[in-house]
Amino acid sequence: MDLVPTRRFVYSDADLDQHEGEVIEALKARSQQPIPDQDQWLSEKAPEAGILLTSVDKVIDWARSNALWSVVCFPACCAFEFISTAASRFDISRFGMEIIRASPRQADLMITAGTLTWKMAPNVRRIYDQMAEPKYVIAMGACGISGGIFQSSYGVVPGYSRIVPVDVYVPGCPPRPEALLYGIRMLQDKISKAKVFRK
Amino acid sequence: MKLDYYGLGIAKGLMVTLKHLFRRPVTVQYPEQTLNTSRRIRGNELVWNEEKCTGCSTCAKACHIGAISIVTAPNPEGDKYPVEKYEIDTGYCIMCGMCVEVCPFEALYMGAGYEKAQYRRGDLVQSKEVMKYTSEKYVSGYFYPEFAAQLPLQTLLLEKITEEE
Amino acid sequence: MVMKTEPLVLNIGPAHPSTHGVFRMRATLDGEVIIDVEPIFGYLHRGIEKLAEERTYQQFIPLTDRLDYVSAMGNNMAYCMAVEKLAAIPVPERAEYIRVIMAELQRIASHLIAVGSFLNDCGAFMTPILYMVREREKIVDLFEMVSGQRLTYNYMRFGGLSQDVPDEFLPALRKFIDQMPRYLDEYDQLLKENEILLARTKGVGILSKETAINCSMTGPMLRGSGVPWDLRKADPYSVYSRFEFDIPCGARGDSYDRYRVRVEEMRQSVRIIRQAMEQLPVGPVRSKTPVMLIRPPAGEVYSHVESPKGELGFYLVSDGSIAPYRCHIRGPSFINLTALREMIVGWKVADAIVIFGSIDIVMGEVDR
Amino acid sequence: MTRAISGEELAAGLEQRIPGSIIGTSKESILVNNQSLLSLAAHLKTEPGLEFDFLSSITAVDYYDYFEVIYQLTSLEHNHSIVLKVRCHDRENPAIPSLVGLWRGAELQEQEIFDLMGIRFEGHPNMKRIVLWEGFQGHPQRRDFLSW
Repeated sequence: MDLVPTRRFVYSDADLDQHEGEVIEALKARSQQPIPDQDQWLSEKAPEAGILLTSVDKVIDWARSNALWSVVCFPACCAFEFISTAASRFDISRFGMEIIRASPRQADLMITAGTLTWKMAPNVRRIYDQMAEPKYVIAMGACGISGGIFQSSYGVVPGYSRIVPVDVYVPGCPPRPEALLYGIRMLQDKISKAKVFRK
Repeated sequence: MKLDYYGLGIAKGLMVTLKHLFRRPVTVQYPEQTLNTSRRIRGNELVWNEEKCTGCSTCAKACHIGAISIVTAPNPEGDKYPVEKYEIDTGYCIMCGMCVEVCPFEALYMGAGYEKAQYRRGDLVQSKEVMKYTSEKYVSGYFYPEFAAQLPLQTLLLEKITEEE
Repeated sequence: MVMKTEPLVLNIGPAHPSTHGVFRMRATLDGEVIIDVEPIFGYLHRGIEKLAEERTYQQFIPLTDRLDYVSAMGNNMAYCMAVEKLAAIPVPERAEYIRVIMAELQRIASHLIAVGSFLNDCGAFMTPILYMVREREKIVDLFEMVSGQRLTYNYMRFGGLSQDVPDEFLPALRKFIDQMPRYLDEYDQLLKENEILLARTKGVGILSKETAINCSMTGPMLRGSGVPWDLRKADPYSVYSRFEFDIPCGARGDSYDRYRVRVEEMRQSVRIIRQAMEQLPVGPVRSKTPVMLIRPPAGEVYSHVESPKGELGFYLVSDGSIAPYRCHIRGPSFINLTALREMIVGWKVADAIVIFGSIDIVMGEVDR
Repeated sequence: MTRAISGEELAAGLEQRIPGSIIGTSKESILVNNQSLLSLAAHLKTEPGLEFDFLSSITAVDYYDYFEVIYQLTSLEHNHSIVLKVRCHDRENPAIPSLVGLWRGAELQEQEIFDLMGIRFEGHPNMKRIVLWEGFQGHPQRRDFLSW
């Protein structure tokens, strides 16, 4: 008996490129407005809750904020400041986040180190979607916040907030490692204020 | 047979590791200790001298991305425009220092602060009240050697590791 | 019985830890052997060449920092040299020497990252790069001292430098170049005869001399294949003709040779810096050029320098206005990828990562 | 020091070998006829004494009336260089012969020019968009492209 390969799931390169282009255009059309910051609750007064729930909240928040594992999402220049932060001089592992995960399933923090282009945007969105809840995003550097100097370019997404919701904005181009660490500590503060059990 | 080489590579590697055990640590315990930054640091803020500024907008023209927005009122007599609004969006600013370099009246300086992270995008815009120059403000010596001379020397990894704040 | 297999298409990247940024390879595998590979770029295409047309000549300097962000000083220098050639701006002697010192320091920093991440790809996960980044921090400290930023320096201007180096710079630099050869020796001791490294890199990814020249490879890639072509010697720019240094060359053109060339180049850079410090004259560091706007005469110019990755060229067309009419950047990392297929085809996936690491690309320059 | 061969000097010799190939010359460059680009480039590559074995860069410039493609050639052997220029007047469907057969280094650069400037290189093995995605409207390096 001859086995004839059906080639049902084998696509030509042209098909793949075509599909990629369609995905990019669709995402571009969808994300013309930035996603609003989801932190109105930060300024709100804490709702009343029982002692039990409050202490459980505290424990969970403590655990979450002290083991932030970052996912690999380093498109451009800021990656080198991130490497400096992770290396021995500024040593990110003092904050319980020395593990930089290549797999988004094992990570809960995305540090967006670098310019995002429309071609890369679907991949970043997919990485974000694959991350396990609860997940956080730090927009690092001017390109991550608003597109920076490249915001007028034809290929650049003006800020990660078009694609993913951002928790903390760290300005700088690139931010110093201390500035990034400060941003990470701000995120930890934010997490420790969060109410896990909300009405 | 390469018996005489057996394990020599590992021993060599471990020797290097062993040497490092006796070296000084390089880590900065950041929130408790801070490094002295460069005297010319370009931090994430600008410092604006209201007395010297004439509202000529040279800084806004030099900016690539229009991060500086400036609104002045007309002033028929005198050679200064009163500045009504002076804002910088640090979300756009790349700290290239061009605005400081071109200011003809020496009214704009780089700031030295870098801990400027925010929860909200809108908070990144610095108004003129925040940027106003006072003599207590820690101003960087970028293009201003007279400021640089007053600042502490930069901590180098080459020399000493960290300095207590 | 003859087993027949269908080729499998494996997509590597763009978000993959060993692709050094957002590079993507579409590899076709036969079993575990790569039979075809197609590089796909553009995940960091920011349109820098187009942005140059919307900016004045001065305002483009910060953008060059973000091209090859591991060697920002070298890019600054290349662009400033191109504009100086176009507009015939003189550069004071002291500025030239400081430029050379900065470019060579940057070469060391860039090669440290290249070697560190190459070893990372070879399987020594994180350990070598931690050492290399620590040495790089010392250079970054020096750059911060002169320019105020850690990664994007924006230090050079047309007709010299933005500011003279501070007084404390030269003693610190002397201390650094006294230390650096010791550290290089230490890494050599650790890695030069390391059996695992030799097994993974010797004879892997051979690029012959003829292919290297035909594929327009430059920098350590070309020299690793045994062609002693270095623009600092072949077409001396700035004040490089006044220094003595050697061009390290490989013999076989494999990944190990390219790694060795980079390590040897770091030693030569230390040698150049030492000579430049001895000869450093006093004087102004910036000739009389306008701070804001220059209007070069209409014309075109191609100027190239030897960046850590290879020949970095700027092709500028001026129409006499304040902004370039056209700015083309010959990015060495981009063109060095031409020979990727030659080198990778026939090797296994694990070797492909090593070979790819030995090319040393920076995506900011590949896509621009 | 790399010696930049004067365009006039070189063109005189070339005109005898391949008649009608040179349209114009300047101090640094020679402007080549579209049709004879391939034969002239092959001649430059192989002729003893010239041997331009290294193609360092290819650029295209949009001058509204025509596109100009610029080849920077270097000889590693003799350490001299020359600039070749080719013009292409058709704005709707510009095409130029590809030099990939002679210098493999042209492959990615020609592809990039096709993507960003819209000039088709005939004979190129893989003429498709390289840095932008399929379906992108326009060619951004052209002067009349507006990004917003």
